[in-house]
Amino acid sequence: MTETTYVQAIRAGIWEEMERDPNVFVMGEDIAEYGGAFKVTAGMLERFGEKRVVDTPLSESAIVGAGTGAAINGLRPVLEMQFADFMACGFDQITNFAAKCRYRWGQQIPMVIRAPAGGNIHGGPFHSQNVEMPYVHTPGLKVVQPATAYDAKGLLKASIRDNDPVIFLEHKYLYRSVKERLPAGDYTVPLGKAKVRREGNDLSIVAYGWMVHTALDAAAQLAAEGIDMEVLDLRTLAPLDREAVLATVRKTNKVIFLHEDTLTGGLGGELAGIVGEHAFEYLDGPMVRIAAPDTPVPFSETLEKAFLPTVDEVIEQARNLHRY
Amino acid sequence: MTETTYVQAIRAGIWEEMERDPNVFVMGEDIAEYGGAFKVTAGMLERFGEKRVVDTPLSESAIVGAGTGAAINGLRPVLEMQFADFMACGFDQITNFAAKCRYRWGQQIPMVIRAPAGGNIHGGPFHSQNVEMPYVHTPGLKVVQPATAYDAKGLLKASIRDNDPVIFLEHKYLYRSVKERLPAGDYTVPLGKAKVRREGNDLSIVAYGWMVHTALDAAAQLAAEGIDMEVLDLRTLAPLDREAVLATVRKTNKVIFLHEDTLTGGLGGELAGIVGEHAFEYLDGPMVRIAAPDTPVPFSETLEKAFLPTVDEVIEQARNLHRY
Amino acid sequence: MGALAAALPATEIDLDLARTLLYHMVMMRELEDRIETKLYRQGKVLGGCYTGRGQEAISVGSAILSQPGDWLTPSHRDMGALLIRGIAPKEILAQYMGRAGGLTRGRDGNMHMGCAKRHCVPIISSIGASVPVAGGLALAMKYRGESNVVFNYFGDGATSRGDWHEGLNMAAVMDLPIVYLCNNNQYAYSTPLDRQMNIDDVVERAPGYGLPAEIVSGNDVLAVFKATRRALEHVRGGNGPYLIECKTFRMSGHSAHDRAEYVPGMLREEWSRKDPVLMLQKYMVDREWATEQDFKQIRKGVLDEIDNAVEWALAQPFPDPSTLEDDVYETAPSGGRLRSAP
Amino acid sequence: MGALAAALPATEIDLDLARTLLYHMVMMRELEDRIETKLYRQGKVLGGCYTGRGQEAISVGSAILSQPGDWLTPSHRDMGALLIRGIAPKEILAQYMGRAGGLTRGRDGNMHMGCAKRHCVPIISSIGASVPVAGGLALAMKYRGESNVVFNYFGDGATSRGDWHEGLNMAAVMDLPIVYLCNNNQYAYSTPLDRQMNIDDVVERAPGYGLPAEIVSGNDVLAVFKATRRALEHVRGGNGPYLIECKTFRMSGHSAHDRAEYVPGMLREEWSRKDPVLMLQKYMVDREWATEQDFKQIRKGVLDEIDNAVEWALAQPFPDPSTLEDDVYETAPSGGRLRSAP
Ligand SMILES: Cc1ncc(C[n+]2csc(CCOP(=O)(O)OP(=O)(O)O)c2C)c(N)n1
Ligand SMILES: Cc1ncc(C[n+]2csc(CCOP(=O)(O)OP(=O)(O)O)c2C)c(N)n1
Ligand SMILES: [Mg+2]
Ligand SMILES: [Mg+2]
Repeated sequence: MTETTYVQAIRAGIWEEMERDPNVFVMGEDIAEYGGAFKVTAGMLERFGEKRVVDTPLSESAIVGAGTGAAINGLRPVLEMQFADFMACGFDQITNFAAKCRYRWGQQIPMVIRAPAGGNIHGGPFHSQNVEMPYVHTPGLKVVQPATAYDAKGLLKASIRDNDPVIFLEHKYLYRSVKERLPAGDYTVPLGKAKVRREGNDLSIVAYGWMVHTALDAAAQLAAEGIDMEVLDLRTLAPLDREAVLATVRKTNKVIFLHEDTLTGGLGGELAGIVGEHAFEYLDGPMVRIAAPDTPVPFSETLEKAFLPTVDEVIEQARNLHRY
Repeated sequence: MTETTYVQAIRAGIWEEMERDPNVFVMGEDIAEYGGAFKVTAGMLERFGEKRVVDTPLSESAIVGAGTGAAINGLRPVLEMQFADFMACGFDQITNFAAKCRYRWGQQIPMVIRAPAGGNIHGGPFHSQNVEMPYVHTPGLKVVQPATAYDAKGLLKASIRDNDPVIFLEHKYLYRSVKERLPAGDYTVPLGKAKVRREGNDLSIVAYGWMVHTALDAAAQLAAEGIDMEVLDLRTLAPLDREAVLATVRKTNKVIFLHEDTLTGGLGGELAGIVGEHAFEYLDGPMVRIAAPDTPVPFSETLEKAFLPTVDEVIEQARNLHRY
Repeated sequence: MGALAAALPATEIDLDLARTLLYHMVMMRELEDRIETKLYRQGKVLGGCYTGRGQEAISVGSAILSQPGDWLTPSHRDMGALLIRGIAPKEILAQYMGRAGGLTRGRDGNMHMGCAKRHCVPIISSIGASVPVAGGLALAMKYRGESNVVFNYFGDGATSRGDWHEGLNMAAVMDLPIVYLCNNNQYAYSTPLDRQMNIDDVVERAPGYGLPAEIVSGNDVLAVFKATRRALEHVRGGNGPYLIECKTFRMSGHSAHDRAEYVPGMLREEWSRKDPVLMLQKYMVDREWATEQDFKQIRKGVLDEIDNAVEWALAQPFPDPSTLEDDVYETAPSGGRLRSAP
Repeated sequence: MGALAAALPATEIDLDLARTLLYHMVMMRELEDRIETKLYRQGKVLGGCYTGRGQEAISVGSAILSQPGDWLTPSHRDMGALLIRGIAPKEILAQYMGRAGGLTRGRDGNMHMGCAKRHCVPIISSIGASVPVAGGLALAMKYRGESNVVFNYFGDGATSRGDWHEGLNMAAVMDLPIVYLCNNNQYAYSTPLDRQMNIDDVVERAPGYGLPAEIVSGNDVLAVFKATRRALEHVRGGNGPYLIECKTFRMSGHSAHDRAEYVPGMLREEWSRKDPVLMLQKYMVDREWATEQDFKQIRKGVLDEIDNAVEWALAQPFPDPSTLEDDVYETAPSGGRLRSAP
């Protein structure tokens, strides 16, 4: 059995759902003949035809708006944004319309917006951003970011079957850097459920996306020093699996929140809010946030390296917190 | 001496800056002859002429883009969004371009985007939102929300003189509901500085905008019960006055974060992150967040009342926390 | 009356059609009038209050041609379209009053209403945003090979928005079945046309998308009807979208609080002579299809209906605050209440 | 050469002008070639790598008419405009290599560059976003009563974006001094024109904004020059914006990693016969203004310049990581580092 990369897993997830349900279709820029900027939809045009693999003009707002309209009228669109950064061009459609349909008029919007996000690919200020927070902040939206190939496929399939609009953030650096053997056939990974990636007793780290791997690498090194760090992968960022976050803190009594997104207004704050209110009595040390600094994502290697949270940084902070 | 309302203070602030600096101009929908949806720019067309009081087509993205271009080319635009909710239509221009100019190419963008925000006016899902967080989350932007007429004028004047792009959120409910005597002549209120509105020793509450008044009302009632609550008004939401937040927590050892915005991804989380990391040792109780629930802003009075944080809720939570 | 006709919509102009059109126009006029000049001033209606006074012919003359499977995205001046789709005055009133019995069950207010069952998308407050959404509704029709169409309504102001452009362009490229109905009432809030666009007519934009388009008197309900019929022939035939520009005038402020002093008095006067209800009545009288007496009766019937509807709506409860957090997601997130963590 | 002429720009087509145009086109061609086929493959250039191969005539033939006080917003195919504005090849190379000496000091990469001093707005990566920004630059010119203009460059793909529409419309309404230069290279990434728009020519959109417009061969630098001269006469005269559509073809993939297999071979072949450098050279030879020998020398001079520039750029340091948090705001927020609280 061969291994499947994260990007292949996403492709397979869409493919299987399109086989399963004739109402599922894909739409976006350069996704048909070209197969998409990251080749996620490669081959789909040949298999499913023009009706279900829809190239659009360069119009993010219209893509989202049309996806929402199609969802209202019974289809299950899977939209591709060429880069997550350009979702900003459809921000009003996403946050002001799609997100509110169920609340306003009981209309479900079973729509997935897939968007390649994140850095470490020399993408610079416009092709590296982590855009999750405005959507996490918008009631009515679900936000997902897988860390593994298994989850990428399973979460995407669950997102396509979900009856609420889902922002599905794919990490560009993980596309080809992680792979694993996947079970044959159909499976899904439920939305809204975090997963303990590594059990530990001394302290916890909560992460998602690429940073799960950073956390696991740090945990492996810390283990050699006798520090036993539990790693929680959130997987779904909205709605958050608050119980899982509280459970790990109640277990280890110390916690680090790690994300690639910039610090201020990042998910780390929300997590600190949850823990600081509901597990305060369990805390034996400060809640540590590790995040990118509050700057645009820089391009040059020296700067991008300094910008992105590192394994070493996690190790150092974990040591300090463990010592606390 | 007569009292000046919050909305009059804003109008006076713009007016004085336009008198002072010929590069300051206002631009937006229906702001010239009509004087704007909330009459903030009333009379300016007559005084300053068409060149400096610019009506635009219904094009939020172009308003922001043109403002940014004008700022690059030496002017100091003060843009009006008719409602903060529709800033979503210019989201890409604000977050992807204006915010990053200084970092990318050293270009300052001395621009103010004024936007009437907030609820309690039966505005419903599209005319009541608190939109601060996506902008607080964007490095390069400043975000301001005054709670009083004095601050409204002083912060606006400081924002217009600031050389970075400022999102200036005006609370619609405060427009005509708060007023005070203002000093004659020129004054500014510095950006980035919070203000203790009420000294207290038993616990602290951190708020901004309309909720400052809710906090003060609660504090007054709590005082009668012998609970002495300190009220910190953030005034600037980005960059945050972290020292002031930490100082009040270090003083009272208990803290409530209060905002009208919805809970998840709201500023309360960020504040919890700051305090949980840097004043953990000072905390004698959980950090309490009081916020709107994670729903769109509902229209009907019964629902909107249930949605918005209330004085009673603050009192109850403060009592609990005090007792803790 | 008022229910979505089970049969195919009328296509010939005859007495029956004229009476139907007149009924809906009068209902829209009187219902909005009751809302604006009574209920709003009495404080029974909160929030914004927009009417389509003087523009009734547009939504009525077009929506009457809609078939059950079609979708409509009315603007805030198109109450007639909702009425024709079978939405009852009492539902509209309860909506305006924020009652649980309203179309959004109090979650949204005023004209921000619609109904999935009756294929009306509630107004998207962001002006212009309905245009791409109409594209998606139409795309699904094409996807399934249906012959249905979307009626996408908007004002002149909407044509300045990026979404309008993106939506029209995408629909034109994809040959989607949409009739665009622009109510050009010459103002976007206080902004007159010449501050919105550097052209005389919105139709001048159509060739830029490769779209057929025509101008019609938006105050002449039969002209709107005929233009819509032409458009539908084109659109249902699978030839892609079609734009109708309906020239009209907003015979009110932008909303109830706006005295519209920016409108030259002459302009309002000129248009008051083209009242769409009176125009249709004159047409009927000229053909001896009806008399003043008939019109009085129709109006009386409408007012009675409204009286009953107001009574019903006023008796509706306000939404129960305990429902505040329902329907944000299909299944409430675990962790219970949204206001605070577990 | 290469510096922004202190004097007024040339307006007559003569030997001097032809040589200047040729120099810039050859420099653009060779500099991009060096970046794409050498430095990128050697791993010296990271990130995306876009070139304007085959489209050099557009930026060169137009920007040469810019005056010092004008502003330009070049697209990612318009390196010639930067060169003409006096931005040196070495600065461009250092930019591509992410060095501290580059135009964005390593903060941004590849064509995402510009320079405030030389009035070039760095590319806004969101396609179409430069159009409203051009409006603001122009508004400031009008505000101060200057006779300057903005050169706003974009591709065919940009015309699908809402920002493009909003920007053009607002500029037309406000009579802003802008020359819009559309490089219609028939593709937006992999998407051919007929999937982008339901019209044959971008100029068909101009009447919808009340704008004058013309089509020109984008591979004929003198035709671009003449069209720009006409446009400038209109725009500097205070008559509002003007659109030039330059028909051309992208003689490369969308970016270095794209083999562009979606482009029919015939199309590429057809356009390779219209190479803008060769076309200008032929014009000069026909007039006996220059010989093949002269062209060789020009090219040799350019390659020498590039060699030196590469050497310089490679010697530039990468940005100091300690500068990471500088320049987010004019004054660093109190509380010190942005990575973590005090
Ligand atoms: C994106 C956006 N900006 C601003 C507004 C505020 N607003 C509501 S209606 C309106 C004018 C609309 O004009 P038009 O499209 O001509 O419709 P009309 O009201 O004339 O029927 C404005 C500016 C809005 N709803 N959405
Ligand atoms: C808003 C936005 N969406 C998508 C992209 C990704 N992208 C970069 S260039 C491009 C194609 C642009 O086509 P065109 O405007 O014709 O310019 P060309 O590259 O052909 O010169 C796309 C889709 C982007 N940069 N911005
Ligand atoms: Mg209008
Ligand atoms: Mg192109």
